[in-house]
Amino acid sequence: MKPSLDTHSDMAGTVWAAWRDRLARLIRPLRRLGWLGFLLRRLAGALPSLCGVIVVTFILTRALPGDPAAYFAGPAASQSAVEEVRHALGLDRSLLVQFGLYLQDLAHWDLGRSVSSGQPVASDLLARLPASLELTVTALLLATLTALPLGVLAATRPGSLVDHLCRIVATAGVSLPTFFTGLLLSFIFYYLLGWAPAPTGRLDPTFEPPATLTGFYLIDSLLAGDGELFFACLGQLILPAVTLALFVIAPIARMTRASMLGVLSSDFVRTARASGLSRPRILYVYALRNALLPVLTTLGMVFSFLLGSSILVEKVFAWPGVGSYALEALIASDYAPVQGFVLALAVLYLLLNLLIDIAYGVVDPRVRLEA
Amino acid sequence: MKRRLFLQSSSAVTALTALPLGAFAQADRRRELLIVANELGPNSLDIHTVGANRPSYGVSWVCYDRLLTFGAKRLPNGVMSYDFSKLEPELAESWQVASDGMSCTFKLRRNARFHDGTPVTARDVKWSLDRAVTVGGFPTFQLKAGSIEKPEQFVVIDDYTVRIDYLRKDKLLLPDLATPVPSIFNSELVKKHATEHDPWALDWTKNNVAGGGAYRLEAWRPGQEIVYVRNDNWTNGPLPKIRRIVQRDVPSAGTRRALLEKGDIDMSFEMPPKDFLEMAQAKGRVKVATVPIENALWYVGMNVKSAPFNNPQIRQAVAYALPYERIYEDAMYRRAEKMWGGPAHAPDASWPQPHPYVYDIPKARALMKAAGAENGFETTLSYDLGNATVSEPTCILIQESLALIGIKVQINKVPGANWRGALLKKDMPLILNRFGGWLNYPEYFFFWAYHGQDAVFNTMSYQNPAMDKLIDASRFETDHQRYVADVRGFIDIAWNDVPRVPLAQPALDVAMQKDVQGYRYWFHLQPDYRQIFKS
Amino acid sequence: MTEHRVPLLKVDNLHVQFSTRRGIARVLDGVSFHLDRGETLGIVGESGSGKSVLFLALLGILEGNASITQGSAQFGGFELLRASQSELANLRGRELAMVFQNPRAALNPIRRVGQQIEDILLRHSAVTRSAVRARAIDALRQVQINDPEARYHAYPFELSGGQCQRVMIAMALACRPALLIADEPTTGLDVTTQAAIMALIRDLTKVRQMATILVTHDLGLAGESCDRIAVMHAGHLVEIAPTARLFSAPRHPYTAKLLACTAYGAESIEDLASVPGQLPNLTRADLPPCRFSERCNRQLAACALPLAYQEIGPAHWVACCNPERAEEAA
Amino acid sequence: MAREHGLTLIALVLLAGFAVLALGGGWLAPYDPLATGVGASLAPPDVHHWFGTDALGRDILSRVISAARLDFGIAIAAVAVSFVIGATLGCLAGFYGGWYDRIIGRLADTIMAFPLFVLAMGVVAALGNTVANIVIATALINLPFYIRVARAEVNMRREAGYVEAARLCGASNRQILALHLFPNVLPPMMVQISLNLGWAILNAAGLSFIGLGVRPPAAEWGIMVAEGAQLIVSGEWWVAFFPGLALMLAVFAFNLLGDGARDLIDPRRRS
Repeated sequence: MKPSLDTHSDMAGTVWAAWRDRLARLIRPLRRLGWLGFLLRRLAGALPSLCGVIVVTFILTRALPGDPAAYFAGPAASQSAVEEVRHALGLDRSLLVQFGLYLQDLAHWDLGRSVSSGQPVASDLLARLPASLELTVTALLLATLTALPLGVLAATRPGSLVDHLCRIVATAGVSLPTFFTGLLLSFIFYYLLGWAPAPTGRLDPTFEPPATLTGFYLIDSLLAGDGELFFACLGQLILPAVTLALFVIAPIARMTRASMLGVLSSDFVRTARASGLSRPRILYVYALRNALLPVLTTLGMVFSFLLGSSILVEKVFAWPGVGSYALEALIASDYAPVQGFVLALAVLYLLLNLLIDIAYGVVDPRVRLEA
Repeated sequence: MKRRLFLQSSSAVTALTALPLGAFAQADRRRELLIVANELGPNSLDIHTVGANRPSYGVSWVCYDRLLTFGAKRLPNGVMSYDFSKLEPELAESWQVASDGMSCTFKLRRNARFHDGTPVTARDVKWSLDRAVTVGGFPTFQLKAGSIEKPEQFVVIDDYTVRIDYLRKDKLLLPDLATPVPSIFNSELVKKHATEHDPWALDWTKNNVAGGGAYRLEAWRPGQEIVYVRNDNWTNGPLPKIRRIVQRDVPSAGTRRALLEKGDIDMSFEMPPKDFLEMAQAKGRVKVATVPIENALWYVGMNVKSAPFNNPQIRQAVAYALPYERIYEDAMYRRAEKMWGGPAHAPDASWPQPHPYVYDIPKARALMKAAGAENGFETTLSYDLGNATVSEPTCILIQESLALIGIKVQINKVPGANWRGALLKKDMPLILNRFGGWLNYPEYFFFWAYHGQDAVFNTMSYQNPAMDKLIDASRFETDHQRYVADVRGFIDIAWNDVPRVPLAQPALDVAMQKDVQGYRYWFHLQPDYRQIFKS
Repeated sequence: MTEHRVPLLKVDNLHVQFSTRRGIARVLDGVSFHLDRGETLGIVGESGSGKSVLFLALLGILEGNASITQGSAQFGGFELLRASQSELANLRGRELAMVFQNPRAALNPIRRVGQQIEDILLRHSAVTRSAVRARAIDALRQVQINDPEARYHAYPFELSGGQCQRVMIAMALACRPALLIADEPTTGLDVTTQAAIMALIRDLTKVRQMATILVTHDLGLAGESCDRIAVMHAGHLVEIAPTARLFSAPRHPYTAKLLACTAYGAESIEDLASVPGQLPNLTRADLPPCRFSERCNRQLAACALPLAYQEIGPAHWVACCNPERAEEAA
Repeated sequence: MAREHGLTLIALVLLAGFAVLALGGGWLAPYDPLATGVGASLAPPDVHHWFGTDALGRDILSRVISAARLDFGIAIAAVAVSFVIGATLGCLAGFYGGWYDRIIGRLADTIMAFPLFVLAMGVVAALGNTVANIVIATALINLPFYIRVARAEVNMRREAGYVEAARLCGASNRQILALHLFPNVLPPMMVQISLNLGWAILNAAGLSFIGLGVRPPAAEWGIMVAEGAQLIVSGEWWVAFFPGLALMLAVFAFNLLGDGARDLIDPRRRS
């Protein structure tokens, strides 16, 4: 009876496998489309949010107190001159008409013109975005490179002194207001110790910025083959990047720790241990790669956090990024840059989430192949 | 001319001999480089454009020339200042007021060139003045103050001669030509960029310099920095010593101070008064040049249109209840001139001069009682967030002090750019503000700040026909005696009615490295790099 | 006759405890047994009876909060419990291999199955990188996976549960270990696949003359495959006997109840409602010496004395002072 | 284990201290926190003024103490608002699904698509910088977290046996939500609340730093740090340091507490 059962099941297995294979061959191209379709669906899913952002931004900026017309009309303008400017700017139309005009402009990639810099917002943002991205991405890298080992260390020794130390350090980091950290760091490392360069933005005034290829000074200076310039840029970048990184180490480390703990107690890690695989292999090839999945999601959150707090850090370090740009505009009730900034960041955030989805797919074949 | 030739050849010699000595060349280059950090950079390269901010005036000042400029004098404290009483040639080699006093003819320099090499002609002058009086907004307003109003006033005689016809005999006309507004543009170059919608090519000049000034624009990264490089062909004045200027935007004042003290920047204009005081006292490597800003005042304004400040007794009570001394000490750190405790009547026509009120709470209480407001009232004190370093402590001190006479004050900070709109509405009952005029005459100040025309700077909506009459009379009064009488008259009215209570005359502080020389104060408060050099 | 041979595995008086939030749990308490080469031993018991812990302890892969307090475990003359982690790691997968329940979860979800086999081969045998792939495919072929070349590239989620278990077996047997511990290898699989997997394990171990320990809830399954069966309850090994004898003459009341229930057709121990009560809380301070006593209807005063093993038949040991009489069960 | 509780205990002690300051601030403060000139201006810490004085001669210790009430008030009010609204919306979305879920989910997504601090900035700038508006802005940006937590918990349990049982016993949807599902939302919410309290304080301080915070002369830690920020360079470190320290400790305590709570609740930790 037993052998017959065996052959039966094997026959079933063979038939099933054959079907699977045939099916697999059939849907392979579809799968590739599925991958793409998955991304498209993700994009489409983000569209309502984008619409929401556009509406909210419009309402928010129109609700800002202050009168751009008065600002444009100049210091000595009379009330009637202001009204003329208001009419010229279309600010006397109904909100709905203004919203329509706004959408029309958006469709032409026209984000309006900034009062305070005098430039089209789109070009201002393009000129400043690389500065912000260079800062936030460096901070994110820095934070991730610190937090991952910390989290792994804490997870492999849960409840140990190392674990608690990691937690205290990381929690202290997230408890410091970034502007306070920034001021403190620049006071200590620039003013007292003189180790860091002056907090005057992306580059010491005695240097010429590298020719713009990517807009990232670090990359551009390397492409230009100018080592001195590279280190000058790096020097300027370190303090603000550390300030930002300190703030987000905690969430990444916490998530790494929790995720690692979960994975380390999972069945397949037990299998790996039972198979006598070496500890580093278990930890890094088996556990960490699996543990990275939720960490990736956290990274998306953290990036949004970084973008928010980069505003304060940019202010402290005179960093010419979009954050300080938006801040100045907000204080000045300059609608267009605030609007453009928020939109740009929302789009950036959506793109980043897409990137994370792709990364997810790279790490996790289930996402890649089952999509 | 000879001196400049010498300078040029000597710098050529140093350049040649210095070639093998890298370190020396480096030091030399550093000496010709000026690094400036300010809170805010320009938002336009052209003062005529709508919404151009103050730093943009500075760009116009060094990248463009005017027909005339002012001479210089040394102030009692040793700082150099422009001299309002002395007009000097810039683009105009000479000028002559007609015998009837109703026009003035200007002879242009024949060797003057724009940055692109085009000669500066009378047509450029006319085009530029036409533009300034036509584009509207601030430039047009400013020229109107000197009775420069219509294109017909500017007549081209020949390539190098231009005449300005007067509408009335206005003593402000010639000084007005030396302000940054009537800068002379390379008209042919600008016209190439004119469009139907933009006949004066404001969009183009906003981002491009079309002048012939002592400095060319090397780079402008709005919100980050502006870099000037010397125009070596400039001949409308002594050639500047500084070859390259990097002016960075560094929003944090603390950072600017640290940069100065570390020697990483050469100069900074904007800093909290406390920092200037400490740097001036420290006698370290940084020096501070301080000049009281002409024709400018910090003041508390009360809206006279509505209760409770429509009652002059209440306004006087407030004037007696302001803690002048403490504001001067703790908010302004003495970087200002005291403007209180003067005689009851204006002794002369100088301006600004101290008002007669002092801090006297019993007297203030008595006045409140006399006004029937001994139980006090509630009100809101507004200030411009852009001036927060001084305004906020001042407001807190005022709040505390007014509480003593029963006035409960809420402090309301208004974000920078909203401030102008808020002023325009004229509905804030109590404000702390600062106002100054470029042209240094009392009637100029009063015309904007007290005249019943109700300009935006008459923030109190004050209207008094008697005062208007005196102001108007003094503007065109040629007899000195009568002029002084008019001025003393309107000052006395201002002291008696106190729609605004001056607190102090602010000072312009500039902090710079010890080796930076030749700083000169200008009424527009922007740096003039042309006179600066390093020792 | 067993006394004359040196057993492959000899576990003696093993004690393991867990420190938990609620206190110390003595999850294994004096467990002793032995296993000969080529022999198949079944270990049966309810969930939480300590069967899995027993083998995790032997392999040295207990969780951090567990500790071995007493005992010894000789494996081919080598003391497992006092070996260093690296010595143990060298043994695991090479000499002692384990197959777990729930094969899908027990395989790394984001690593191709071929690579997972290769990882073990590369770790334990002197195989070269170029040859390892062929060995991995060969291992897959030996567990009768169709089209092993293609399956080599598959991820666990792309395979059926049975296929995953075959992969697990391939991994366990890749280095030809002397002992295979199969921990509930058929849980979570459908009935036909269960039978196929059991047959596969039986065939492969028989061919290679490997010793096998089958950990299971399923008395029936153990009965079909094993030479001897050990019954565990709450950290005690309560009875061990050759399969036929255990089925025909169970002596421990717990075993007897289990068998009685199985006779009524319950599929596994988990389905048994008729063994009264449940496993005692092992963190209790007042745990009786016989941990079954509170569920037992044959309780005597002697049950309060320390637990003692008695050999009541050939190779038949029981830990009870009032064992069932042999006739009763028959 | 003991160490872990030790940390949570430290956090609780810290928070209790702050609570005492917040409740008894007026009685504990040695000076009137708003009175100028109670000491020399910018005097370093000494026996009379333990934390020194600020530029207007106000006692920093008194101001730090009185700020506790305002900061905690803002944080607690903001968190309470977002908890009540967020939990309600989240429960509705999780329980009814469908359009409720779609609309509420989109709302949360839209809020999350902004960098949150930027949104708070915009709201305060638009509505004006009053304490109430800071509370609203802070509550708004925290809202999505509560919505998501509540939604997930309710969604997971809405088919649970005891819910079915309650339904069979004739309980209305509202009763099921309130009595059977909502209590399950509370434990994970506690973690969120604790973390968010810290975050709300940071947020209010950040707004103050850029000039959008509470009005002067009210004492608030963020404003005090901002005021002191420009004095660090000239060596008057105490003006920014003490309020910064208080701010950090308060946020630190809330974060530690939140972490401790999470470890108690997270089943992964129990394994």
